[in-house]
This record gives sequence, structure tokens and C-alpha cells, in this order.
Amino acid sequence: MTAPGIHTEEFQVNMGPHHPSTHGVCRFILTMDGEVIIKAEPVIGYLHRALEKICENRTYQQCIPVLDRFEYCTSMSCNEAFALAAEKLGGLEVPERAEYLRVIMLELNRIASHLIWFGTTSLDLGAITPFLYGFREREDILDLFEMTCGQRLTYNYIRVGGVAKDIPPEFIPKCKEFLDKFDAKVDDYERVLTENPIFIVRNKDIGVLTPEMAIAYAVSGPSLRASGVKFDLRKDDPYSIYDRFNFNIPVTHNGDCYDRYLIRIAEMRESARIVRQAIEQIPEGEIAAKVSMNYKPPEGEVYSRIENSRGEMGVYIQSPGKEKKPLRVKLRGGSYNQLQVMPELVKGHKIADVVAIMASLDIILPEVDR
Amino acid sequence: MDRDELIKHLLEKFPEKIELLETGRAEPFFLLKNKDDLVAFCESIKTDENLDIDYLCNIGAVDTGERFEVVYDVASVKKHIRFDFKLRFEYEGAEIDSVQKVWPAANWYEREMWELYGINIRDHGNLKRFLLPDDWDQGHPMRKNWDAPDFVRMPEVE
Amino acid sequence: MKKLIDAVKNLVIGLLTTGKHLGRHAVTLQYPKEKWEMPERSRGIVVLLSDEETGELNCTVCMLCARACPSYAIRIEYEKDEKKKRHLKDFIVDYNVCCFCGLCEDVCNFAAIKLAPKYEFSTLDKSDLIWHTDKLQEMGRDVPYEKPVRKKAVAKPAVKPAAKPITSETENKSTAGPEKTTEDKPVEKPETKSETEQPETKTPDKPEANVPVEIENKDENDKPAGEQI
Amino acid sequence: MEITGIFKYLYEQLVATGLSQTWVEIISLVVAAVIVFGFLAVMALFLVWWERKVSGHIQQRFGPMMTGWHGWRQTIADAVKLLQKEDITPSTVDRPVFYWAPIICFVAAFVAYVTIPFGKGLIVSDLNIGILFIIAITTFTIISLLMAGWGSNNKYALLGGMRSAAQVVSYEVPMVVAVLAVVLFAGSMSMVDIVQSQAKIYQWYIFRLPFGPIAFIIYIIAATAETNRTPFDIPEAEQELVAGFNIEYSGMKFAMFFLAEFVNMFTVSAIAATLFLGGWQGPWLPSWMWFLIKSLALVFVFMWFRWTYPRLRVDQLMEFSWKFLLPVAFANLILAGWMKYSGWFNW
Repeated sequence: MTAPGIHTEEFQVNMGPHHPSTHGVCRFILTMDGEVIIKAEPVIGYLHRALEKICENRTYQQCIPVLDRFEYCTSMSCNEAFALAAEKLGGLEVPERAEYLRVIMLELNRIASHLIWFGTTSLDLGAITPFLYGFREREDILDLFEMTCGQRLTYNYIRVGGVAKDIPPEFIPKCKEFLDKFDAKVDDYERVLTENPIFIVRNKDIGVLTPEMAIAYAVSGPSLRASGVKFDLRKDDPYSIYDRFNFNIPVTHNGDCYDRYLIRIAEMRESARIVRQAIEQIPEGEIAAKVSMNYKPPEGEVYSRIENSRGEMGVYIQSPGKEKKPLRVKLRGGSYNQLQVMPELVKGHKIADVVAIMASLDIILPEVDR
Repeated sequence: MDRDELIKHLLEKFPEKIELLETGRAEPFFLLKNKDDLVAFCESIKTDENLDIDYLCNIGAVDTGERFEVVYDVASVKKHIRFDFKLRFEYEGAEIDSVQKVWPAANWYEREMWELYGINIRDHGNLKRFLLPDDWDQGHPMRKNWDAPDFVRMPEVE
Repeated sequence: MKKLIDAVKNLVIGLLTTGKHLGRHAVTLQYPKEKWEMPERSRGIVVLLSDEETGELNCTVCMLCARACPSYAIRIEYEKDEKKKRHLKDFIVDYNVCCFCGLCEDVCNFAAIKLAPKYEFSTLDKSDLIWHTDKLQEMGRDVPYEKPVRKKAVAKPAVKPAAKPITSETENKSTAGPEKTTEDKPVEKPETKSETEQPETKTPDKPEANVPVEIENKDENDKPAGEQI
Repeated sequence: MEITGIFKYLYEQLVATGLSQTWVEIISLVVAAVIVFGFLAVMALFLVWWERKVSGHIQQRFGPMMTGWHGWRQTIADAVKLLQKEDITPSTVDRPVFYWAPIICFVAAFVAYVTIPFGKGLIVSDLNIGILFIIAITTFTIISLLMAGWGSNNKYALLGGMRSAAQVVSYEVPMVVAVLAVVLFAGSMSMVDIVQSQAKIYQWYIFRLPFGPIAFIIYIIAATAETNRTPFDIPEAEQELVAGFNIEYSGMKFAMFFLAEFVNMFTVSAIAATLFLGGWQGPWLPSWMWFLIKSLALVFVFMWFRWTYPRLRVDQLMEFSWKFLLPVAFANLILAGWMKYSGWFNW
């Protein structure tokens, strides 16, 4: 698009690794022609902690706190994925109440993670205030978590065979109070951002992800549903007791940043609905099966996957049988594939759009680097 | 298409190529006997109309102490099918074909397998180091027999 | 033209929503003046608990917490006296490494170690983060905890070792010898409300529904937990 | 209690001391300059503090609270901190350009106050081309941004500098056209005449339907772009360009850029108040207080914009200015001309 005869050559810009809008530490080498990007190459590995190597010499219960750090925005779902895999290995039965507690915690954690996403998306596009509003709601959820399991970010709450502690008596009233005011707050967010013409212009038709490319690159979660593929593990490959709650899966069809935004806002409301139903139906009873610290599952291997806020989170465990430590733990995070598809989405856009696309794909780096 | 139909269908389709493993705890787990017909197997399960495996969940390499295993967890978005299969091959001359042509998502998984395990991937495209630091010269860390000067082993509490 | 109208309308709505927050009271705490008091279950620093009357530590050096810690932050030095009874020499918790997961508190059967709801312990020098017995005990003085209710000696022979810690210590060692591998130490089962055979008489003043039930190590000699398929 | 009397009294004292006329002029101008500079320096510090409080309360938090009652000493503390920060000049930098950029930016921000009437008699020098002088001076900031961006020899700074130049130039034109509509109606470019022509409240140019409000809105949009504030703060877009043109600056130079931005904000709202909201005209309060209230109200609107809206992309910003704002501004000018000629609404 440069005038003929004028000699221009592309120049390379390093976006990251110390860059305010790469969530975690990631670097993009952008070859640019003026403002337009020709090629983007992500450079990762800054946050590689070899979690899989660590898990190989930890017992099953000790792996849970290690896996909290796998994806710290929704560490409940990391615990759940690992616990599901370990329970399938050993054929353990999780009591009813533990299942309900898990679903409540998972969905609250999904709302908290979407609120982080909502805050950082608006921050990356320049609106600073929604970030604060999003985090104000997230604080209420973190208080609920701290009341039950004692930590605000790395919970170590869902254990192999059940749940660590029962919810204190004042958990349910506080949770109800949060749920009642949460919908009004989401309307507030919508009023500030959703129909805002500047926000729409910055997000419409940016980073369009076609359904074929999404499935080819195994993108999952809200980004996949934004491209028109109705695929949610909670409904299509139901795990735990998700089939007992009625909630619907938001799907939109043109797969750009704005649709991914709409989907996540709708998902927040759906999760709130699930938590409300789970609170009403929670039975009394046991909260954990009898699983020893030196839990030794029989020989075997399993890949279990759950739907967390960034897509499909899968844990593959191979256990040698007599050992109390897993032979191999392979972790699969949703952001890994979304970052893989980023260079295709970014071609032809401007540097400001790289930020918008990365925020809309909700990529965080610990999941990518492990 | 539930679990037994899937097993029956696959065993008929590839009688001598795969066998059902009983170690699988959840979805059916197959062993692909010969690692050379990997790409052919992947292409056929992708194009098979009532399987339609178009979604690659995960590729994980495993070092079981005496040999390598590479586990492919695949699924179909449209048909809600999910199953896994794996290859077994010895340490020396560990080399497999890249399945990028079938599922582009495999690119980074194979690159990571090459970097951490040292399993060479034929015609992969850009086998470059991306998880470990660029000047890493202490071998392939995820192998069981791996040791390095500054690798602190966890003390075994008696 | 209509697009312009509702664009301006939305811009103004956006302004009004942020504007209406102007009057509202701030939700933040002014930290040094107003402190955030943590719920009683929150996992702050690891402390050693001691008996109120006697003042000496509850810890009986069973090494379970050291084994349970995923990041190997707990190191215990002890020496054996003539009756093979272990005496605690030094209990070290390295906070540079500790990940505050609470596994040590869950595993301990003698309520000797607990994560207290305190969070102000940052130091200027890394080496100050390695705490020894005296600092741990002194920090744990005022931390309330439930004493694990001792079970009466139970008729059922094989399943539950006798209640008193001293004898159970030696008895465990003897049963552990023959068929178990040494590193898989059978551990005395802590008291859990829901699981004991005969109904436990709960002290009435404790309103809280249940003692925090954790994944405890139930090791029947005949059928280890994980083996049933 | 008009304070113009004090200056008259001082002026007579000066003349009474028997110095020659030129000396009297020089001294009185120097005194006026020092007063204006002092007032603006304090105003800039106040605006920085006020912005942090306003943004705090919009986001339901307190804003600075520790330093003094509601943190009023916060900006002074910041200024002192910036003063003793090390003023690094990177070696690869084009030294003279890098050195002069903040100075030009700072000076340009202050010189604009020569013809702004603070009150009835409170004007440094009432040029008959007042508004034209101000607009000419404020365009200097473009040069300083370009110099800072290009001079600091850093990719991000270069991008930031280029963007800011493109943005300010493209929003200068609609601003001038909007101001032209008012000047056309007021009949003279001198700021005092413009204010006098808005004696009564219904004579304020903002209420001169239909061209008044349109010109006011165009002016406000162009002004936010002029002072690089959201939704047009592309040059120092933290998320994209890390810090735009002032990446390489630190210490005193950065403080100059920072204060210049806030002084610019006050300049632009002062001009808007004078042109559209009838400068110092107001019923009971003294004239300079009216001027302050109106300007600070407009500054509050700018702050409100900043904490509500996301940021536009560069090309969208250009497109908005050239394809939408400018045509509307021209149409508005023609409408104002027709209104003036036909005497309609000309009370």
C-alpha cells in the first residue's frame, strides 16, 4: 500500500517480553510495514517451570498444589482436571456433596476468571475504569473462596477423591447475596462497554477466526463458540454432575473480537445461574472419599478434560501401578492453541489490534509455558 | 456412537494395525503397532465420515524408563467421539512423522516433544527451541535418565 | 443518521454509569490504618501449636508433615533416645519455599501444626524467612485450635490401633515391619466425626458442624485404600 | 471584589517611582508573566491531584489519601521526586533535539496565556488577533512531540511521535473551523470583545442555536484530541507503545512533559469557557471566579472522558476527523454565516 517507486522496507518491532499488555511474559516479533503487521512470531518459554517434571516425583495429593500454579486464574479447574483423572485411574467414587461443592467452586472460579479477562480487555483498549469494577466483584468471590479453603488464588481445595473442607455455615447466605447483586453489576459493565461505539469500532471484524481454522488448531472454549461451533464440554462430554443443571451455551457466528466479548459476558451470567441452582440442590453428607496420602492407583493411563474459562483443560496421567507417584503427567491448556493461532489472526491488522486480539482470546502464559 | 461401537468400528477398520489396550481407564485406548503408518492412520480416521476426528486434543510423549511412547488424544467435535491411541518405539533412532498435515494444531505439540524428549519429527517445518532458554545445552530434560549439574533432586524424607 | 444518534446515546449512557459511581462510597481499605482481618480458616503462616497448660509442643515428631509437604519446606531434626522415642531437636520451616498449601495441617493427627490467619511476616533478608522452633512456637501461642478428641480404645482389633500416642507409636512400628514397605508408614487414623463406628459424644459447646475432615490415611492392614477395583 | 484595582494601584506606584516609560512597561510585563506562571504552576499541580481524586472516586476507591488531608500534598511530593530523579540522556539520542523538545512543549503551553482573559481587566495583553495567536502557539506542541519521538531514536518513540503529529494536525483543522464560526459571530478576534459580545446568559455562544452547540461539541472533541487525552491518547498509549514519545525521558524532562500536558488541558478548557460559556460573565461572583468555575467544569468533563472511554485506533481516529468532523464543521460554519447574514437569532 506504499506509493510505487518509494523504497520502504519492513522493520521489526519487539512487542514484549516486558510489555504491559501481554498477559504473563510473552514476546511477539512483529515484522511491520508502517503500522500494518505482515508477520507475527510469538516467542514463549519465559514462564517454563517444568510443571510436568515436578509432578513426576510428587504423590497424587502433592501434585494438586503444584497444579494450582499451572493456570492461576482458574486454579480450581486445574485441581478438578487432575482429580478427575486420578479418580478415573483408581475408580474412586466421589460423594454427592463433594460433587456439588466442586461445581459451585468451579463456576465461581469461572466468573472470577472472566472478570479478570473483562478487566484486562477493557484496560488493553484504554478504558481503565471497567478494570476496577470487574475486580471489585472478583474480590467478593475471593472472599467466598478464602472463607472455605483459606487461599485467594491457589486454592488446593479440590482433592483426589473429594474436597478438602466443608463450606462454613455463613458461606451460602454470602454467596446468595453476591449472586443477587451480580446480575445488576453485569448490566453495569454492559452499559459502560458493550454498546460503546468506540469499543465496537475497536473490536468489530478484528481477528476473525473461521470455524474450520478454529477446529483445525484445536481452539476451544469461548473463542471456539464465538466462531459458531456449539461445543461446550459441560454439555457435549459431561463430566461430574453438570447434567443436573439447566444452563444454555451462548454461541455467536462471526468469530471476531466483539463476539468473543459477548460470549464471555453471557457466560458469566450462565455460571451465576448454575451456582444458584447448585446452592439450592446441595445435599448433606460426606465431603471426601477415603484416599490416603500415599494413594497408589492401579496401572493405567487416562486423559480427562474439563471446560474451564479458557477452553478445554486436559490432564493425561499414566500410572505405573505400584508407585505412589505418577509416571507421566501431561497438561493441556486452552491458551496453548489460541496462541498458536494468533499469528494467522494478526496478519494485516495494526499494532493496536494485536493487543485487542490477544485480550479477546484471553491468553495467559502459564498455561502455554507450563 | 458409544464406547463399544467405537471399539468395534475401529478394530474392523484397522484389523492388524491397532489393538485395544486394557490399561485405558476412561475412553478406549489403542496401540498403533507400527509407527510408520501413523500419518495414514490419522488421515483415515479424519476422513472416515462416521468418525470425523477433526479435533486433536493433545499429543504427549512418555518415557517409561525402557522405551518411548507417544500418546495422541483425539476427538470429534461433531460426533462427540473421543479416544486415544499411542505408539511405542525404542530410545535410539526415535523418529516419527509429523501429523501437521492432518491437524495443524500438532505443530507446537511436536515441537515441544522434540525439545523436551529428543524425539526427532520428520518433515515438521520449524523444529526450533521455544520452551527452554536458547542457550540450553544440557540435553532433553523430560527424559527419566536425565541429569544435569544444577538439577536439585528432591530429598527423600524417610 | 440513526446510527449516529444511538452512538451518541450510548456514549452518554457510558458517561452516566461511570458518573453515578462518583457519589458511591469507596470499597477499598486504607491499609496501614484499617487492617483486613482474615477469615479464621485462611492459610497464612505455618505455626507450631503448643498445649496451653503445659506449654510444650504438641508435635510428636511423626514426620508426616515433612513427608506431605510438596515443596519440602519442612525439615525436622530429632534424636532417638533409648526407648526409640523421638525427641524434637529443631523444627525448621523455610518460607522461601513454602507454598501455603495446607497439606501439613491436613495430615497432622496431633493438631501440632496449623496455618494461622496472619499475613504480615515479610522480612528484608531472605535468611530471616527460615524459621526455627522458638519463632514458630511463639507465633503459634495465640492461635486457637481444636484439640483432636482422643478415641477410646476400640474393641475392633485389627482396624484401629490403640488410642494413646505413645503405645500407638511403637505398635505401628511393629505392625508396619513385616509386610509393608518401610517408606509406606501406616499412620494412626485421626478422629473424623462422620466415620467412627460408635457415635462420638461431641462436646456440646462446639457449634461448628464437623471437625475439618481431610483426606486422612486409613490403612486397613488387609485392603489398602487404592487397591479396590 | 474585582482585583483589577490592585494592578492599577501597583501600576500607578510604578509610574510614581519616576522610571522611564519603557522600564515601567518591562517591569509590569515581567511581573504579569511571573504571576501568570505562578498561577499556572499551582493550577497544574492542583489539576494533577484533582485528576487522581476524580479517577479514584469514579472507580470507587479513594485516590491519594496519605500525604496530608485527602492527599493534597501528593503532587508536590511527586514533583520533588521527579526533580531529584536522575535525568538520563541515552547515548544513541540526537542530543540537541532530545534536549529542546520538552522545553518547547513547556514554553508553548505557557505562552498561550498571553491573551486569555482571566477576569474583567485581568489580561496580560489584549491583542486584537487573540484567538488566532493562541491557536498558532498551541500547534507548537506538535513540533515538540515530533522532536521527542524522533529524537530519542527508539522504535516505540518514533511510532508515538508520528502518530501524535498526524493526530494533532488532523484535529487542528476542525477546531479552527469551529472557532471561526464563533469569531464570525462575535465580529472580532480579540478575546475581550468575544467575551463582551456574550454579556447575557442567553447570548452565550453555546446557546446560539443551531450552530452554537454543534460548534461547542466539535471544539470539545478536537480539544481532547489536541491534548492527547482518551479517547484519542494514541501517542502515549501505554498498552501498545509502552509510553509513546516520552519513553526515553526521565526526571526533570519527563516532569516538563507531564506538567505541559495538564497546562494544555487547562488552556483548552479556558479557551472553550471564554468562547462558548461567556468567559468571566456571571451574575454575583467576581469575574475571575466565574472564569475558574467554568474552566474547571470543562476540565472535569475531560477527566470524565478519560476514565470512561476506550481508545480509538490511529486510522479510525484519522478517519473520524477527516471524514466526519471536518465536513460537519464546514457545514456549521456556512450555517453560522447564513445566520449572521440573515440576522436570524441575532439578538
